[in-house]
Amino acid sequence: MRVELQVNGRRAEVDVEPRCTLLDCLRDTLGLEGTHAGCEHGVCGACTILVDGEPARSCLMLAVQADGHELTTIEGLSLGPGELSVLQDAFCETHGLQCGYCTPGMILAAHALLARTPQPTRADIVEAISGNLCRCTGYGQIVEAIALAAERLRSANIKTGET
Amino acid sequence: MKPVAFDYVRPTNVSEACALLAGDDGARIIAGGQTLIPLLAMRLARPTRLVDIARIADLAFVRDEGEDVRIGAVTRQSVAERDPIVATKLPLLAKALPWVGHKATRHRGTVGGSIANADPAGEIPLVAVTLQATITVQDAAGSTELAAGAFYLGPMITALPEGAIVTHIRFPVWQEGRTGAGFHEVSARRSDFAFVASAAQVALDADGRCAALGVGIGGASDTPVRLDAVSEALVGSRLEETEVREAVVAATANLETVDDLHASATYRKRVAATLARRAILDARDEALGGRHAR
Amino acid sequence: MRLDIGGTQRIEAPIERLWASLNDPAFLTRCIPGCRSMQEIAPDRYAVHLDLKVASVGGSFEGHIGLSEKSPPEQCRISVTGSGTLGHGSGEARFKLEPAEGGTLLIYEGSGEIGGLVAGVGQRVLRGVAKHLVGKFIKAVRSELEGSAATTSAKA
Amino acid sequence: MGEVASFKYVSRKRRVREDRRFVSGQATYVGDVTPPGTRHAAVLTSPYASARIVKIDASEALAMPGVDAVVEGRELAAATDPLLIGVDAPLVKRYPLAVGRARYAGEWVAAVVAETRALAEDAREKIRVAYEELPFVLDAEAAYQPSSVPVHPEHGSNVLLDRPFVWGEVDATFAAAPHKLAYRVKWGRSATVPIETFGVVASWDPWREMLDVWASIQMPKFADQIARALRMPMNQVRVHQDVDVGGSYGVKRGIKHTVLAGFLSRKLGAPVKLIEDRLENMRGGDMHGPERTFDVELAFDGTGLVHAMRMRAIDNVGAYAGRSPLQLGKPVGAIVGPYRIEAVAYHAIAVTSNKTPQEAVRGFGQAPTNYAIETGLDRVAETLALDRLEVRRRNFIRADEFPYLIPSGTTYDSGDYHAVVAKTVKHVDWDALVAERDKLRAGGHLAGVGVASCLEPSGANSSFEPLLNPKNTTTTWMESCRIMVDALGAVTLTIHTTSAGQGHETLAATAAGEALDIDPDRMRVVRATSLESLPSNSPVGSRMAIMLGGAAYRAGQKLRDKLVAIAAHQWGMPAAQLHYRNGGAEDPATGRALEWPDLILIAHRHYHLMPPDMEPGLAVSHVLQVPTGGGLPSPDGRIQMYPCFSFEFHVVLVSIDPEIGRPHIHRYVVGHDCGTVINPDIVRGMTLGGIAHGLGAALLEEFAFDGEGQLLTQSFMDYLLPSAHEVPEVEIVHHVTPSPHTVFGQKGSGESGYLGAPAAISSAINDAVRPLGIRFEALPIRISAIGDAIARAKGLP
Repeated sequence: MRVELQVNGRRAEVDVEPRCTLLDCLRDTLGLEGTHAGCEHGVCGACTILVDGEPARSCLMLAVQADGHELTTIEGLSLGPGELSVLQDAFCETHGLQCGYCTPGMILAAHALLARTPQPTRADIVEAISGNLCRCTGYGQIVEAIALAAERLRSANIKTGET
Repeated sequence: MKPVAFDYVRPTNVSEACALLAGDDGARIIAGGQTLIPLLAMRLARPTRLVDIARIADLAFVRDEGEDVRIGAVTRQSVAERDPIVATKLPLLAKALPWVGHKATRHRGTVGGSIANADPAGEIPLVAVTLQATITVQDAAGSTELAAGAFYLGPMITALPEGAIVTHIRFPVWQEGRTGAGFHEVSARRSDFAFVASAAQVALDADGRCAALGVGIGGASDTPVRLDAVSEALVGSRLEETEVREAVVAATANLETVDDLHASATYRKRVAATLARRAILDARDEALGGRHAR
Repeated sequence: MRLDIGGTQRIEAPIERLWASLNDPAFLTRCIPGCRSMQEIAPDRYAVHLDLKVASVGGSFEGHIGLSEKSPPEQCRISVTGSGTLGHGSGEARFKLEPAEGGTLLIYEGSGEIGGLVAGVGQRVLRGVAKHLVGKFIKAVRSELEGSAATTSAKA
Repeated sequence: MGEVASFKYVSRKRRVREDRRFVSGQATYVGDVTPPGTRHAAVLTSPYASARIVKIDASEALAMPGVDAVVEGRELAAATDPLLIGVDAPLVKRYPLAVGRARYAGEWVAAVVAETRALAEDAREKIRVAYEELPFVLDAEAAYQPSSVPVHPEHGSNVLLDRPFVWGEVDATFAAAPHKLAYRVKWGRSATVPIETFGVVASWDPWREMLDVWASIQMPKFADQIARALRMPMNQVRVHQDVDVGGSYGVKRGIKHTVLAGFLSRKLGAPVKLIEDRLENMRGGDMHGPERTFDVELAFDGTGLVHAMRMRAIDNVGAYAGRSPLQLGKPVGAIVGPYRIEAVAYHAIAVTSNKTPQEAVRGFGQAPTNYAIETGLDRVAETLALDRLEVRRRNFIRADEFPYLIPSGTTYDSGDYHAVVAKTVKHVDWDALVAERDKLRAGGHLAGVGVASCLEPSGANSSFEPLLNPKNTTTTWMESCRIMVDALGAVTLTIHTTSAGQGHETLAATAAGEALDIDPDRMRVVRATSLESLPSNSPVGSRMAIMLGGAAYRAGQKLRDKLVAIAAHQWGMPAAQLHYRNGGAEDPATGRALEWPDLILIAHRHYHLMPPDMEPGLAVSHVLQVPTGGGLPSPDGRIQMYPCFSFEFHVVLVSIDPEIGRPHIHRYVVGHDCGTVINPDIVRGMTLGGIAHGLGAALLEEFAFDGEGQLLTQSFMDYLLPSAHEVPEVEIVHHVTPSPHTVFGQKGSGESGYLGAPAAISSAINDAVRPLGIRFEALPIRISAIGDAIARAKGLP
């Protein structure tokens, strides 16, 4: 089936089987391999992307369901080639990751949180990433990364939408 | 974990959807897909065609109709969670929605999908049973209303006729007195399937007596269960802790509970009484205006 | 995963008719949920094909049913094995029929093992589904024999 | 005290360079590797725990469009050699696909290759396999009985390993001891379960006769085992080690996956990609962890000093074994934990059963063993009504006793256990913590303080292999690093293994930078393929800080010496008189100096100025043998195991809602001493991550099987990894006792969180329920079990 997707601000025309999940379409058809498969049954959150700015599991969506939505993947958060967003940079600053496999999903969940709640409490942050499993970090440095990004965005007065 | 191959159609209205379902027992409805797609990935569900109703506009709404609030089946759970009508008119549903899955699944999952999926631990079905909601279903022949209390027959098993679609759910709005709601859930992890959940809504009259009470248990049995005996026992009382404790223990004495890897049947029965009590007392306190959660 | 089933149901039909029906492949094909065919391949041994559908979960099963230790019309033992895309299972159950006023008491007691995919991912709901399927079987038997739309006396 | 007292780069805050590619989604995991023409594989698994494979009919599958091949066990076994087994049991033959009989539910019976993964799964369903079910055994004690049904009849029994050890006067000490106690604890079958499953791409090129392999591995001697099994010379196997690995913590070995993919690629003449899905991984990925029962006896005196221990450990390794039984061997290297126990009898038993095989799991058996030891210390305190903290203090090895030889022949390098505990107790304000516990109890909750100390053997070594398998006399355990300075003065390091998030590139650069007095961030670190690699044993056993750090530092020293020699030659002076700094060399007497660019120019361009016997260019490398390694066990089973021992002391305050049974962790403090810290963020991440992993093993995670050998936790709906909600904020109290064996005094830190947290959390929960006379002696401790035990103790229904 032909489907027209809007990914990271760009139009993309794809031809996929109805059974193809949005996760597999992003990775295999569009080559956006920053989105990862962890369980393929909607629990681990490694496949998290943004759908109209809100986190969603791309393994729990069919590609054919995704037309007409604004999709954002980790590749869409970088400001430019080699240029990290404030949030991505904060993860590097606090080492909010180790193997990196859950990191794209974690950063997108955090991005959605900061867009809605510019000054999140620790409880807000923990709730926002509770749907993203990480086996390496024990979450501590991830929470610190998100809090640091919130702080930097506030002081730099950048509207979170543009991070 | 790639699904079997299937067709995909996107009807523009309900009757078209019903027509597509009629006479094709390989067709399945998809709305949010948050439970169906894992079943597809595991090849437990093997449809030949998916009928996507997620974009049928006249199934996506939250409408205050005085007597009740009517919620369209494909209303996203996150939309209901942020809807002011739900917040003010359906305090119990508003309190239960944050417990449904994760933020990411609530953004795609629908209210009707959760109702129809009938997971024994489903929070929305529990609220529907507790508040004695009515579920409107439609098939090629027309639409009928089913009482939530008679809708759930077993785990993931409902009275939804073959080839029918849930179109909307009517949650009664409690008019009289001051109402309060309470919701408690126990699971291994904060966002998991509940071992036990309890939802309670209470209305108090002018001098603090219980004018109406609804309490239900989810996750403990094969279906959500409304503890009618508790309503009968406590309406008219002041919902003192000891009265509430006795009523819930009596009402759960022969509750059939599930024994599985994560929780024993005795655990589920015992904790059902505990959570029912806590939910009722929270609801009472909220109705009294005191924000004193147990 | 081990499943235990058991219960007592009142069927408004004489014991001989109930016994005959429970031994009639055509009757059983109509009553066993999802049963598509039941061919006798040896005395009291049948090859069965089931297309089970519970909620959105469905799968086809190939298997065998064996009846044994028959003492008509009171008692018989039924053994079931099967496998398919959803997994595999086997089970034993003992049926006892006792005449009761206005019908017959059908007393059943048995246990089964379910394995494979459905046990691996569905342990949470499997027992409830099995209980529901047994209930559907009883309901089908009742509606076949009692003709009128029977009310289920006990929750299956 | 380590060779370099004050450091310029070591121990300083430095961003982990690998993070940039991860946060931008630019990393390359094996799932992202798809050479042109790649075909996709899926595996068909046995539904039964034990069954003869009567017939496999793949005709319908092969007839489907896009399907290339279906392969079964016999064909594969004819073309490959059995996979290695760590113990001396050659008749326990293991191939990637079952041969003749399936030995556990989920074992791979056939593999199907098709144009896409979806088509391979469609085809898999059309393969008809006739099975004849056979008797099976699931319980370890049952399998240990000679009468049990052998999983491998050719082997004759289910016993893979049955080795008693006695170190010191055990019986005499027990006889003389005023107090004795015995207890049993069970470590449930859990594992590391990384978020990325195992995956491999194998691509055979018949023209170059080269098998390229990309795989998600953390595996010593990976290329050796692949080449050996595929009967290929090892220089025909090129393992690409620049594949990012999505977490491993031990389990990502994947030999059977890679041998299968390699075989299929050679058969089809096309690249073959096998990415396990989660269902395949959980049941048949062979990545379960230890499932171990300990029967322990302790002999102790009235003051709580434990003098002797008897420990029987039996592990249910499942249907096959690679190195899993050796996880009973490594703990020998810290069998007394941080305590001065003088005599130990240890009986190590590994048995096969019809369950999924195990793989190496974080700590390689140390976490279960530590849980058993720490439970004992709590019991001693309880028996004598002494404080659990005080009993530990009395039993700790004192700082002045290092290096300390333990009964099983290992010498602990260094430590100051009392100092770490004192710091931790002060930070947590122990008395206030106990008071808070009692306040919680008064408020109607059950509450408990848990303590546990743990040693993290680090540096790794092979010595448990000869200890448990005399035919294996491997004593070399090495790591290597190469440094090359190009003609324009840029520094490039080469490391020779894959990584799974441990920050090895940052580690190597930091160590080399310290040696060369050059900012590590100016260096590039690349990974060699297996064909270009110097010897390496990959990141296992908390070894890389010690071994890669050491190899990089030594290589840096060689480079520094070469630069000084070049400078010395220009001035006709002995090198020893020159002072090296910042890449250049200075004659302190005259103040003249040759800087980095000058020396590069000479080394690369001006041969005429080079010392006569020196090779042109600037390329050095070092292969480091593990310190204290290289010996073979003594006849009575004494051997120096790992070289360095980190120490942790965990303190946990937990409360339990008595009606619900759910534990809530109020405070979690850990005192942590892993010697000199090379990168603070990496070490902190390892500690926090290890504790979260340990919390999972203590409360949530188990591969549960039913009575028919069916795995009931095949998805993440039932195998529960801790989310951000479940992991408390952890306060780390830092201490440094350098190791004498390593260049900076560093020790390992990758495992200790996981080695101590299960024991500490179990100690806290048991302290909470002790007033009700309840004891939990098995992990995981589920909410339901706690709730039911409390109800029973209170006589409730």
